[in-house]
Amino acid sequence: MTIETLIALVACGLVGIGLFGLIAQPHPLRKLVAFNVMGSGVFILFGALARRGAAAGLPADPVPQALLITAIVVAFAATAMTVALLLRLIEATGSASLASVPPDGDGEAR
Amino acid sequence: MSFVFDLLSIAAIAAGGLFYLAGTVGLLRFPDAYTRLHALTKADNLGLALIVLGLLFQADSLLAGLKLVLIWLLVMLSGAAVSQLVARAERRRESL
Amino acid sequence: MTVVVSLAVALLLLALAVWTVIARDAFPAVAGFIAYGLLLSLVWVRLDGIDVALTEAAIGGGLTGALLLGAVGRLRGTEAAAESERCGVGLRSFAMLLALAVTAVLMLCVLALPEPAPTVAPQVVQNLGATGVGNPITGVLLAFRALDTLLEAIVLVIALIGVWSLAPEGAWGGRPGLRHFSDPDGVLAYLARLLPPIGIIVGIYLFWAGADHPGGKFQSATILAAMWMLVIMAGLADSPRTDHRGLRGGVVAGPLAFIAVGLLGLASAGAFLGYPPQWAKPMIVAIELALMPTLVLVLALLMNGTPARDGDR
Amino acid sequence: MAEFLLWMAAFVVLMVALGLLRVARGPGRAERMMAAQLLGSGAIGALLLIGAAAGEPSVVDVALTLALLSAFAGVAFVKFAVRQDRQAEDDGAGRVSAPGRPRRSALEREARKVVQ
Repeated sequence: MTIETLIALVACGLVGIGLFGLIAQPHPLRKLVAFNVMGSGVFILFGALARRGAAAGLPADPVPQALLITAIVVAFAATAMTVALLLRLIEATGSASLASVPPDGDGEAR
Repeated sequence: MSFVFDLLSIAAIAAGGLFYLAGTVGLLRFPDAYTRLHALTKADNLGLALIVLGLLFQADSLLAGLKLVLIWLLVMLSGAAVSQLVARAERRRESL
Repeated sequence: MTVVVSLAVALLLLALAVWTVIARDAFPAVAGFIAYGLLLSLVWVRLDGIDVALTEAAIGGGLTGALLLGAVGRLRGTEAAAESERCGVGLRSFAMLLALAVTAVLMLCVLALPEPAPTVAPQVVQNLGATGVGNPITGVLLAFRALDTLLEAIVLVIALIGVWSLAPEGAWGGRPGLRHFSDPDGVLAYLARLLPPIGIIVGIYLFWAGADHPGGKFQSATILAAMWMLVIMAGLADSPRTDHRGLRGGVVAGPLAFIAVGLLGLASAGAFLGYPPQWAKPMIVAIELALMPTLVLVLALLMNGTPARDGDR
Repeated sequence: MAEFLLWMAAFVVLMVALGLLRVARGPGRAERMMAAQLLGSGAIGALLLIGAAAGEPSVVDVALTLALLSAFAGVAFVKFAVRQDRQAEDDGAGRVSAPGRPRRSALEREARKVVQ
């Protein structure tokens, strides 16, 4: 098995682990961390595909790699935005609960 | 000549690996935070220092060598500062 | 042999990911995530993506970690409350099954990938000469797929506006977060005085190297933003007022200059973001230079968060 | 030579992995703060070795970036821990009056964040 196939398979595992955490963890911050794990799994999978595209003397296909750099920076921006939302939610309601307000629902988490 | 350099590299890097080993053993076996911190800084400073020293024998330009030394100095600096802060935080926590 | 290293890294990565997801408290989970981010840069090196490894080392290991730690510090006991919302065994096993199914399908797809793999690397190499840059990734970012980079810069600015818009009544335009204080003769202040000059030199070096070797504006901007944050965290400087005109100008200057260069291309080369021959490299450098302050400002301000106090005017 | 370097890189990664066990077990925050330190120096060492083995000089730049940013992450860890302690102390002060409590230290001032 080549290195990129090995790493690609690991990346699939990371996506699964992140997905599990995203659903099973109740706290929004934990969901955010899990989502980041999932996202990095997707990035690594994409990076492994880029490595498979090695040609013309380059060790990997540069187009997906360039997109990955963009993706990592955007993922940071999205994480920062989510953290800001979460902190504001805690400040405004004193809780980090994502459950709907009692009159609308029966406290079902997301 | 390059054979001698290779030997020196291997000796230094292997010694560096030993310090990483010692640091990890200390981290796992020592009884409290301060002694663990002591073990950790050995891995940081000496382990990395010996690896950098070993790689210096393989460096092919002055700039590459300087960068290696700079990395080591940076890790030393942050290691020294952060372990001081960790130890103080721990001491303060204990005195509460 | 090289497989052993990859295998060691891969197993450690999986273990850290599991720890991050199942740890009981938020702090160990975030600590695990920072470790995970540091390790990811090793993976990128194994995948021959040095440029990506640089970005990951700077953002995944540093900025995201510090951002999440800051958030954990402000959860104020909401964790215990969330514990009561922990979903039941049914949902947990459903999540487990779903995760396993997704992983299995992805793995099957990986194993069924076409041989030989599709690639555009030859086209990039063929046309790289026309851009005048030596690093193919910089070429892709600023010439072949420059539109992506432009949109990314705009997305960053929009994210920042989003973070600012969450400001409570009366704090709009004020300073974000809390004022940090530290002993001016303490260790932290010492580190925050010593490290930034080195960081600035390394940042500029990476920026300069980015034209021909791995590196570039994103990595460089992240380092510079981290150094600025270090100074703020050590209490040597306050976070900036978000209604400062120069600051706001700097935030939008990069995308505006990018668009201006694009329109110039429309006039001179007949396509938006097209570069006339011979002018490609100067125009690319101009975009990079203009984007640099924007990226530093936006990344640092995103770290700082929502304006929360009016500060001293 | 390259072979040896890669084995050493694997060894360093293994050592860091074992060290992380301590981090996972705790018991205190100090152990977890050491994580940033241990991982930083371990990842930097492994990166340098892998880079030298692959003959890829740019990997040194990644290690350099990591050195700077792990220092930053380390500071974030410490600030976090000190702040938590201060919160805990404030909570404690609200409930019990503790006459024998130590006076506020310089470090505490270091950690203090005040809303102006």
